[in-house]
Amino acid sequence: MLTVELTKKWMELFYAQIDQEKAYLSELDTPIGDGDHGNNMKRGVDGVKDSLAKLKDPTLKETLRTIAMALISKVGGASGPLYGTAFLEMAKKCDESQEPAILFAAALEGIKKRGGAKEGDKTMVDVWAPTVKALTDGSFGTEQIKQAVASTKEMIARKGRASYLGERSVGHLDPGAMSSGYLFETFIAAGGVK
Amino acid sequence: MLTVELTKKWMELFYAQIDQEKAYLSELDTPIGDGDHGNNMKRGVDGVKDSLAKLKDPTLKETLRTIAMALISKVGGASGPLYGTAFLEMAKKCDESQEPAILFAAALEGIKKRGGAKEGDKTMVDVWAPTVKALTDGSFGTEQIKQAVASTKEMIARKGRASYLGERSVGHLDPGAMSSGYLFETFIAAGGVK
Amino acid sequence: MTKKIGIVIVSHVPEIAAGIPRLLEQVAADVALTFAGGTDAGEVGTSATKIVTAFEQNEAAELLAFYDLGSAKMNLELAIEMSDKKVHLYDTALLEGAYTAATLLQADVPLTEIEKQLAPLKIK
Amino acid sequence: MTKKIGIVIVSHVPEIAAGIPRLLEQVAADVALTFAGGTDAGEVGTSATKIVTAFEQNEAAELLAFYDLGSAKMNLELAIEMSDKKVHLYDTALLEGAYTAATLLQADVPLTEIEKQLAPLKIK
Ligand SMILES: Nc1ncnc2c1ncn2[C@@H]1O[C@H](COP(=O)(O)OP(=O)(O)O)[C@@H](O)[C@H]1O
Ligand SMILES: Nc1ncnc2c1ncn2[C@@H]1O[C@H](COP(=O)(O)OP(=O)(O)O)[C@@H](O)[C@H]1O
Ligand SMILES: [Mg+2]
Ligand SMILES: [Mg+2]
Ligand SMILES: [Mg+2]
Ligand SMILES: [Mg+2]
Repeated sequence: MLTVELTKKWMELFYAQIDQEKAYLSELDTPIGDGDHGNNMKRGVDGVKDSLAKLKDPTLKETLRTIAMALISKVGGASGPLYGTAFLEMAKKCDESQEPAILFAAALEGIKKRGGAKEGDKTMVDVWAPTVKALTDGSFGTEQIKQAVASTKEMIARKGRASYLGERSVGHLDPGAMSSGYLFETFIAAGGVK
Repeated sequence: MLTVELTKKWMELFYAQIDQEKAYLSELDTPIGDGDHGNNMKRGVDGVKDSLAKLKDPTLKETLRTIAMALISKVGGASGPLYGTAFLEMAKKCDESQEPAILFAAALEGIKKRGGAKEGDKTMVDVWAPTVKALTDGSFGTEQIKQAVASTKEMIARKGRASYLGERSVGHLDPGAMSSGYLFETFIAAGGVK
Repeated sequence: MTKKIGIVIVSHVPEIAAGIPRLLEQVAADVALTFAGGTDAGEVGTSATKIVTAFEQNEAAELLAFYDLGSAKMNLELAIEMSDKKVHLYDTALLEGAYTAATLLQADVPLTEIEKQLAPLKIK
Repeated sequence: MTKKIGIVIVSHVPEIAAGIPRLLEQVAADVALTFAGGTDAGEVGTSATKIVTAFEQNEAAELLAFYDLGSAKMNLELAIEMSDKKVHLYDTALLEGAYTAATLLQADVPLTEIEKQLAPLKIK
């Protein structure tokens, strides 16, 4: 069950992870992108931290919306509207259910609609889609997430900046897949799913 | 026969004509262009005047080349490389012949090559082409020139900024046709063809 | 007499976003042109909030929007959801699409015809 | 390690010409990028002399040139005739063509393949 407490803890751990892996994320974004994914995500989680700190006794919906707006306004790159939409969709859904599987499924639909990417296009969708499925069939976990991230390495990019390179994008991990991997791993670390 | 004297006289009269009709040329360029043809041509003839004044006992070739370079570097709009190329081609040809019919024919080929316009595309070519022909068959003269300029009114623009308007360009005179009309009229006034 | 339909330019680079209206205003003196370029911090990127501001600053109630790269499109779509204005988004070449639209809006060409002329410029 | 092929951007507007390299350098740190924008007086327009200067300032001996409107193309062609550099001129969407070329040059994609990828962006 997603709660305000869990969400805050999750965002703290996600912040720490992005802060630690910032350079690595930008490095992944260099051969197949513009080399800014780490900086973009860092700006995003800085914004999330600041705006969550300002909330007094928020509801879960307010918390998720606040995260969304911070990511939308601070990230600057493609990942901003994508992660932002993901949290917006969770905020919309959370009155109905607080089940992670259901909330992340709504988020995934939002990401797909916003970016038009399908599974196999070498984007963050290739982490979100199998992870949402894993939450339903019980295979969700660190191993499963790492495998989803790794699967993007051999894919040909069809969306985003990497798509300009076509087949030459093969052999590189997708940076947004990696940051999405961090998002789910820190969700587990925060106690999201036992 | 084109001579240095005649060319200088011609350029003086062309200068005066552009100076006088500057506002009208820009006005013609407003509904079907960007409203700058008068200013562009004025900058061009200012440059021609200044650089011809600096020449000491030039040959015809030097004179024509100087005019070309002034137009190329000062006009700023499409008419700059077009008129510039016209005079460059005359400069190239003038060793071989100083016959206006032959020189203007070379200039016309240059304009067509530079801009890719054919007769009927509602450009300056629609004044240059019939005028070159008229110089050969003896029908050259003020009336013939005015008629060529007027013929652009009912044409559909296929080149230059006016071409974006397609059929809506009908009913407007082409500004570059008008300035080309001035060029040939002042050639007559300078004593170019008796 | 400002035209009923305006144009909004969205680019990752502030200079590009500001420069395109300079090109357009020459052929479209009566078309309202606004732009959003760069992140809120003025870096290379786009910002949904800046785009919403560009919508609101535009005098026209109906807008044609043009963008450079895919991530600008996503922020444009977010901005459209956040705004009350009627915005049409085009996947055309940024500069060439906007220039064509500006020329035709100035000449009072109806939107359906403008869209026909934009169709061959769709490259995204 | 600068790449053997560089890019030249030609636009009627100085801001656009200067802004596009900012977008490109993000994905093409090792590609030499130069530009010519506006007339010699800095007004909206193009200048063959400025374009020749942009060719010469470019570290690469072979250049891919992109432009905005038809009159820029004419001045580009004049500049090519005046210059010793090997210049390839593309009738593609300005920003999108240059961005594609920059990405591929950075990845050492051969010119023949780059040109294949530019073909669908030809809209002029
Ligand atoms: N259309 C899209 N759909 C889904 N994900 C996308 C799309 N475009 C880009 N991404 C994701 O965003 C990541 C890049 O994010 P970032 O570097 O912050 O943005 P930008 O590419 O604008 O610099 C990619 O690695 C990819 O995972
Ligand atoms: N491709 C072309 N071929 C021949 N003439 C052209 C072409 N493009 C434009 N012109 C001529 O140039 C004139 C416009 O010149 P000008 O206003 O100085 O340039 P711009 O359109 O760049 O502002 C047009 O009226 C037309 O006669
Ligand atoms: Mg990036
Ligand atoms: Mg970026
Ligand atoms: Mg003009
Ligand atoms: Mg002009």
